[in-house]
Amino acid sequence: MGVWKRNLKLILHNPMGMFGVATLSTFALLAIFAPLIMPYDPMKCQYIDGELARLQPPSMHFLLGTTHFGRDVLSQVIIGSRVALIVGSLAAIFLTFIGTNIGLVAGYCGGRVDSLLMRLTDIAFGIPFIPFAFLLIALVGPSIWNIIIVISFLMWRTTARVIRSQVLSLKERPFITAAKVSGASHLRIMYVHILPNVLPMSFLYIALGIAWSTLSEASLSFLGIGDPRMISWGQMLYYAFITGSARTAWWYVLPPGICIALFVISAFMVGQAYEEVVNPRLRKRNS
Amino acid sequence: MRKGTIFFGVALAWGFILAFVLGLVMPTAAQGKEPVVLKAWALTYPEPVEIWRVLSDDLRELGIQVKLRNGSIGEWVGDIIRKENPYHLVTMTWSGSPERIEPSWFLTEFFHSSRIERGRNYGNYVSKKFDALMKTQLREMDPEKRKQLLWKAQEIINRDNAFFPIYHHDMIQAYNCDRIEGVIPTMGSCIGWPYNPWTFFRARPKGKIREPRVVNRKDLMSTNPFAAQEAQTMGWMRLIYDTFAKRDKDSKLIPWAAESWNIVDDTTVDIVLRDGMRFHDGKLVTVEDAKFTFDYIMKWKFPMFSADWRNIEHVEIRDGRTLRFKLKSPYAPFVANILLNTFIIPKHIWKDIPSSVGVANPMDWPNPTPIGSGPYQLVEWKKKEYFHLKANKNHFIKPNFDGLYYLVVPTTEGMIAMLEKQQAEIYGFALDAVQANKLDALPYLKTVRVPNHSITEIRPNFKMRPTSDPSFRRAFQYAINRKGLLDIVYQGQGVVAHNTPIIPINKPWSNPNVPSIKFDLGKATQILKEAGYTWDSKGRLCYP
Amino acid sequence: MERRYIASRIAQTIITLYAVLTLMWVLFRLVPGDPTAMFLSGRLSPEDVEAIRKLWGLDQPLHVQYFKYMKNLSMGDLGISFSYREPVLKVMLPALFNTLILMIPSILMAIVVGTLMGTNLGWKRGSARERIGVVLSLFVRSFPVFLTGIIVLMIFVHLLGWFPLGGMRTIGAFGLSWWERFLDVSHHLALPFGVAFLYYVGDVVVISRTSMLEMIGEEFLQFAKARGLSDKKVKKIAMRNAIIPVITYSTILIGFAFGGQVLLEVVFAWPGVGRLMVNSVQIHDYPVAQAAFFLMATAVIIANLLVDFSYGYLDPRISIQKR
Amino acid sequence: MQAAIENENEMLLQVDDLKVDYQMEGAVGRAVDGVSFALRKGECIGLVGESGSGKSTIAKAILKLLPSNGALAGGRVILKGRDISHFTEEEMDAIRWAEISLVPQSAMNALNPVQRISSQMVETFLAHQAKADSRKTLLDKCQQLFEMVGLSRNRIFDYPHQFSGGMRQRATIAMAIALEPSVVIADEPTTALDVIMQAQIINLLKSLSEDKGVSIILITHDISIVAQICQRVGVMYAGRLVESGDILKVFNNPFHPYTMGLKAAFPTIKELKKTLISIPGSPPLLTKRLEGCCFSDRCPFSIEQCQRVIPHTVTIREDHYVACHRIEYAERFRKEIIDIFGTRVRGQS
Amino acid sequence: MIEVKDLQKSFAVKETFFSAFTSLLKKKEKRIRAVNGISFSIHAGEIMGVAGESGCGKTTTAMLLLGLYRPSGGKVLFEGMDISSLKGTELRYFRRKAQLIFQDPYESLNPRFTVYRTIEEPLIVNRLRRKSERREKIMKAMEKAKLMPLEAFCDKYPHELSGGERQRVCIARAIVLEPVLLIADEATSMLDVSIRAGILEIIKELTEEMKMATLYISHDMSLLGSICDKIGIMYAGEIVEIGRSEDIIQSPLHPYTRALIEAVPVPEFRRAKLKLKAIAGEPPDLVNLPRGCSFRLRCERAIKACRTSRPKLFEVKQGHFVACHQVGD
Repeated sequence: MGVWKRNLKLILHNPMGMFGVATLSTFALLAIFAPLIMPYDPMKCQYIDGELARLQPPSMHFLLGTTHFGRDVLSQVIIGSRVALIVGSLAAIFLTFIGTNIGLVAGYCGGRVDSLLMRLTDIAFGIPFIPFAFLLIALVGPSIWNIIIVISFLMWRTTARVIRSQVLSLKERPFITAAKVSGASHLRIMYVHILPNVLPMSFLYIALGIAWSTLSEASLSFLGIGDPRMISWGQMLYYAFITGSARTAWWYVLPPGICIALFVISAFMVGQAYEEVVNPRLRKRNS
Repeated sequence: MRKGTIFFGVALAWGFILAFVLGLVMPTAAQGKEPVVLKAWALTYPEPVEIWRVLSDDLRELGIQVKLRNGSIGEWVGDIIRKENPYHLVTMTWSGSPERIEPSWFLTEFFHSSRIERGRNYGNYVSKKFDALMKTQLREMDPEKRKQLLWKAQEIINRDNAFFPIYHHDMIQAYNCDRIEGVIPTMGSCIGWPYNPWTFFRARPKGKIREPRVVNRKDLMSTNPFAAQEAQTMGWMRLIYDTFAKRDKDSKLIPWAAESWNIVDDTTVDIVLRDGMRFHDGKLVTVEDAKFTFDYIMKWKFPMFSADWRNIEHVEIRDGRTLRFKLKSPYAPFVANILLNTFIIPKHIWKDIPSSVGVANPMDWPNPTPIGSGPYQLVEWKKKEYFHLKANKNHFIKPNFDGLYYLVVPTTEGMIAMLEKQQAEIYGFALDAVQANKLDALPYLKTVRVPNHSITEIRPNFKMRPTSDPSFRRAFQYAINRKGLLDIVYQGQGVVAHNTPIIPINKPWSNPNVPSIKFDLGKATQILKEAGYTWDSKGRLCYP
Repeated sequence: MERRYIASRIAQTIITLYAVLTLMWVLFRLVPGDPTAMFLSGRLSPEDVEAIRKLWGLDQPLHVQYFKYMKNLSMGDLGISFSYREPVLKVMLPALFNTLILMIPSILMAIVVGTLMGTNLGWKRGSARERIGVVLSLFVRSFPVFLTGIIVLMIFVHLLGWFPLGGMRTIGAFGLSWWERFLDVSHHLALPFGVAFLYYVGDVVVISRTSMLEMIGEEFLQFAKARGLSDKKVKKIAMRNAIIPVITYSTILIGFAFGGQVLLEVVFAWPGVGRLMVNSVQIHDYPVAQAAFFLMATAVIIANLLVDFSYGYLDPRISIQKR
Repeated sequence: MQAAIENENEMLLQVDDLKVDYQMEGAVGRAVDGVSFALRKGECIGLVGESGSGKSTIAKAILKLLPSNGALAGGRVILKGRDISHFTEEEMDAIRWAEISLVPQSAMNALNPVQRISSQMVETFLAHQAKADSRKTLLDKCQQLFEMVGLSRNRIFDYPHQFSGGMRQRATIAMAIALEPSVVIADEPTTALDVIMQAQIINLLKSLSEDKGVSIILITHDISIVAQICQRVGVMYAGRLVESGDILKVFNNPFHPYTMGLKAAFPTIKELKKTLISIPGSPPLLTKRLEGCCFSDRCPFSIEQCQRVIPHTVTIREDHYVACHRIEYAERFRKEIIDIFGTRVRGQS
Repeated sequence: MIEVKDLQKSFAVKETFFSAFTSLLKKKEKRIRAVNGISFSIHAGEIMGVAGESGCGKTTTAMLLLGLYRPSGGKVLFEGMDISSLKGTELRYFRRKAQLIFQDPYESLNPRFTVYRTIEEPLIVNRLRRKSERREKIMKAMEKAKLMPLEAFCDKYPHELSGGERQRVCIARAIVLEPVLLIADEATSMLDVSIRAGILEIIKELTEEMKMATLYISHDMSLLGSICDKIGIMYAGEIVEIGRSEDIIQSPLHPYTRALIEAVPVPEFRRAKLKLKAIAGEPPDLVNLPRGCSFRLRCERAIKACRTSRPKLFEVKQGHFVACHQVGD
């Protein structure tokens, strides 16, 4: 589709967008080729001369040092990109999917359905995310899938509101009346006529969703309810903090920390760049 | 109206689509032989997670896949204890609280068939012979004979591989050696826990600070000794209230508020109250007070004073100093469980509680100024900040300190920092070896490492395949790298467990003939092979 | 119309609160695990634990428990904490107070500073300063609050030793005057406050910048310029209009803050309601956890309501109906 | 363009060879290309042209209110003998409204929605008075202005959204004349209104110009409105002034084919049977560099020269200027254009 | 072809949560009376114009005619069928046969659809399955709307087109289903003058060629006069005058009609400027219509009768109706 190509071009034209796309793709490559790049098995405890290599500072042996339990930080950071990527992208897609549909239905149907769904959104806004996610994870058990589900289950709210307001203005546009006049059904109007017009906004929320859900995953992991079978950056920080290593072992804190920040900021930047494409009022005026 | 239907239509449609997609994604059942997949449960703490990370690696070499679920202690109770345990393996670390030094505690709680229903025997282990042994030892008042019975019980556990013990990790704490001398480490309590606090009785101030500050992560939960729910608060309460017996620094039972006890017959015990004890308010401790305490406990049936006390039929005053207990049945750990844990409360304060303070149950009374007869007296409690204990110089133990400040510091980091900056003298919580090494480097700090009768173990479920299979359990024992785990998780600070819940140094109760099983994957493979297990093309272990 | 609107919004709020409350209640009953956990992990036998359950009313059927809870709540009784054996309010109020000490100043400052910065950035569209500002605020926003906390601790506490490690006051410092105590708390507050501020301010900057950018194209600004108003005045008009979305966001920020606060309180060992709640969830102290949740949700929903009302003042166009 | 630099004293505002460039995605577009005209005291001049012809840009350029991607690329704007085209912002702030005010196209969007009209007006006064009158006198002044434009005095305290479209436009007109400026630029003041409101506003502007002697630059696409108010007119196409001068001369005897077309495209109620014309095609893109006449693509009479050479503006007679290569054939074109483009709109019966 | 009988439409003033209760107590409900009993008919091949100020109910009438609103009273007869009672295939038939052209050609095109897709959409909706058949119809419609050369337009998006082209796409979309009723709502007011006539011509041509009944809505009398066969003047939801366009323009009877005509500026160039005749005031509040004639408050010649009774339409001469107490007495 021409429009998408054009949007992508516009994003890449923006230095922020380009930076974001470049960093995200680097992380994606890291995640895909992690087994080839990692110097060690990130789960295996490393020994030097039969001694557990506990909290070793960076050296030729361990480029980014080792953890409290003697594992290679670099390998963990590399494999951690997988969780970030999986949680980030899947949760973002799910939450956007839910939010877009709710916004679409609420905005289009209006009336009682709208106020019902919007009250639901209000409630979702009223719930403090981290504590509630903490509770839900306690309910379903910590695993990466549950984290994804919980994040998307709670974070659709912003998307729904934005999409709804878009739909509200779109449905007043004459082309919707034109579709009605030609006999299109409500469903057809919603999904064929309106949806393509809000999709760019949805895509923006995927970009932002990546940032939010990565942050959320890190936060939940930091509270100690991350998936214990996988290594994520937030979990590394949790271990660094809870074992007291965070005090001195900067090599244990900074790499995962910088990775989180970099990953999130890249997603934000893509979002920022994309927002200027999607929201014409933000673009520099042309005439 | 019509739009309302659309909404539900859309919701329904998406529901179907989702269900359909999920159905496609869901893995279809494996064909052919069924591979062994173990469901395991562990607490969401770094240590158990660490154990399973290492263990899963080793089990993978055996072709065993592990599905681990982590949860809170509440989930452990809710899903595993109170309901049918749905996991093959459950990891748990049992802390070394004082009553667990009593040798029958772990054995009974873990393996007695009466503890299956809603009890701690969630491995569903049943052995008639073991049950019978446990029953006999409880009535056996002769220590030597009782030891024999308990050794036999441990042999049965070992033979059946009823559980997989891993290690007993040390307890490490630290103190400022420039300011304090003569600390007395005790098993399971080290120097800072209030469980068995000989340091607070015998250690001396060195220099100006006569009221040392102890840092702890936990705060006092309540000053009502009957409402105290967890071990720490109970310990603190027993600094303020005197118990009848105590354990000495070698964990031997010694007289305390009771000068002596005499087992008259299987169901009769006499105790003689120590002379000249006074409550903090100056009133004398009388035998009346002692009897009142027991009557009060039996009347209100406090949850924390459980079945053991209900075995007492009645208590009677023999003379001004002697109290006679009549038991319903012989009870070997009478001193260890009852005399050690019961404290004397002043009758003149408690006799009208709860009615005089308008609550239904004495547990609901805050008891703002606890008056006991113990070596320390509570003078101030600022919640979540600190509490201040003043030494009771009239107490027979005559503490050398003038008092104690317990500072509540919410993080390990904070506690360590306070010790480093000499803002506190005693580290009253658990340290790990790495932190301990750092503290040891400072000239004015000394760390103390004491063995702990706590135990970290994995419980196989006898009601599920394959953990119900004796050969599988035997093989599993060889797949646990106990030494390795202790090295990784606790820097080797501790003792590798023998195949019994009782720590080897808990003599004479621990059976020295029960071996510690060495890590040997080859042996494990061999046992599995002999038992008919096979491996499929992907190297997965399959049921015979 | 006005009064009717207010009444209907209040009614809606009450219904929403009720829904949240019920949701919480149900969820807490669904959470696996058991409030008697701490006993069973301790020394008690199953029979004794049953006795405790009875004492706490956990043996009653769920609907009875629910109605009892609601009834008590309507009388302002939040129940008795399982673990502290004290009324929930008594456990919670000090924690809440501590949380607010940390939260209110940082949020207020974030909103004020963030709006000023954001609108200025928006106004200076295209300048190098704007670009740096945007990247900077995105950067700040991308740091999870606990990470900033850890790094700040590493630098200012462990390396430089300028600030205390955590907590709210120096533990073991007795007999301070109120002034010394105030200084002590401020000293402890400085780092978490700074971190919280950084955490909140990023979004405010981005949002107010966006809303300012949307303003720039507005004709009434051009018209104001045409009327010979100075740039400063025109900017003021733009800011006045651009502030509306920021106010909307501030309600979201409150919910967000409660969430982030949990992490902050964990890192800085701040004895606030967030940590209390996480602890309570972990040890299944339902009454406390539920009350903490309810409190947070109430704060957000009420804030929402107040903001809705303030719209009437902020934006005279909004004649009641929908946002 | 040497247009109308005659009697310097009479001249209020002179726009001389004005050029405005816009920075578009990657390219530069010239929105206004060498436009010159002059405004005499008390006169009303109309600028007509279709959308995109650059007429609004001229208004913005005069007030120096071009958007950030637009810039003055040349030319001068002389107000009362002073060239204001390179005034600084501060100097311009003093000129704006006090000397030149603006009646915007959409009064709805031009008024600050969150501020009462009264305070918007007072604020305007305050911005231009070194020693401000008291708020009360200012309000009183504003109320007088409101009455002057036919609004009731107490509505001054309303918010913009409480007004109807026509009332809002009156309010902006009241604001525009508040400081008694020498020039009022009315940028499409009636486009958003319906006929009756439009008539009211036209009458209001007319009375301002005739009774109060306000000099007006009226920007519109509707020549019938120009016909109602203006004495002189400039016809714009694609950023250029193709024909200008006295309104009677320009429209009664147009020399540029575009002016002819424009005139013939308007229906009139007086003459239902009039054949309307429609010129196929659309104006050239802004970014396209024009080699020749800007209208040559759509002009039915264009010859090779038109495509190649930019026509000079020539004076046909006093106060009538045209930029066309083929003025000598104008007479013939006026007839032919209707035959060529005339449509059958009123064809039946 | 299409006949409107005493058509009425009113909207409830927006209800809030509590007003739902209060309205139960107070029986009188506030309603905006947008269309207030109008009747007219349009024949095949005829263009009828509707004129009036904004808010007089013109657009509501269009929506009623298209069946997008349900009338509160009266009916719309389409080929003899009452459209509010249509269901199933009949409704689908009606949908196909009644089409609409909008004022804003940009807003009325889906920005995500190409020209071809835009015109194809009604065919898809109406289940014309064969691709080749669709293609044929689309090409024919584009040709009729003078979108030529065809290939140049098919794959373009709306933003790539000029205003006139966009409006022609709208026309093509409207006629691709070969409608019987075509409604044009201010179809040229947003277009440049130089191309307006072209669009009007297309509408005119198609009306004749396809034997459509066309309703043209505008406030510009000069425009209506130049293309319509018949004009109806609406004021506050009522038709106050209706008749052949020559009659209406040249001999208007109702004072409002006269006001509308006199307010139109004329492109005649004179030295001496005449003031336009513009009536003062604003249209009445549709919630509280004044008693009697709704125009009387702005009418210079209002008499007593105007205050008490609402004038009814009556025929002054053949095909020319007016509702005014001053006329005919």
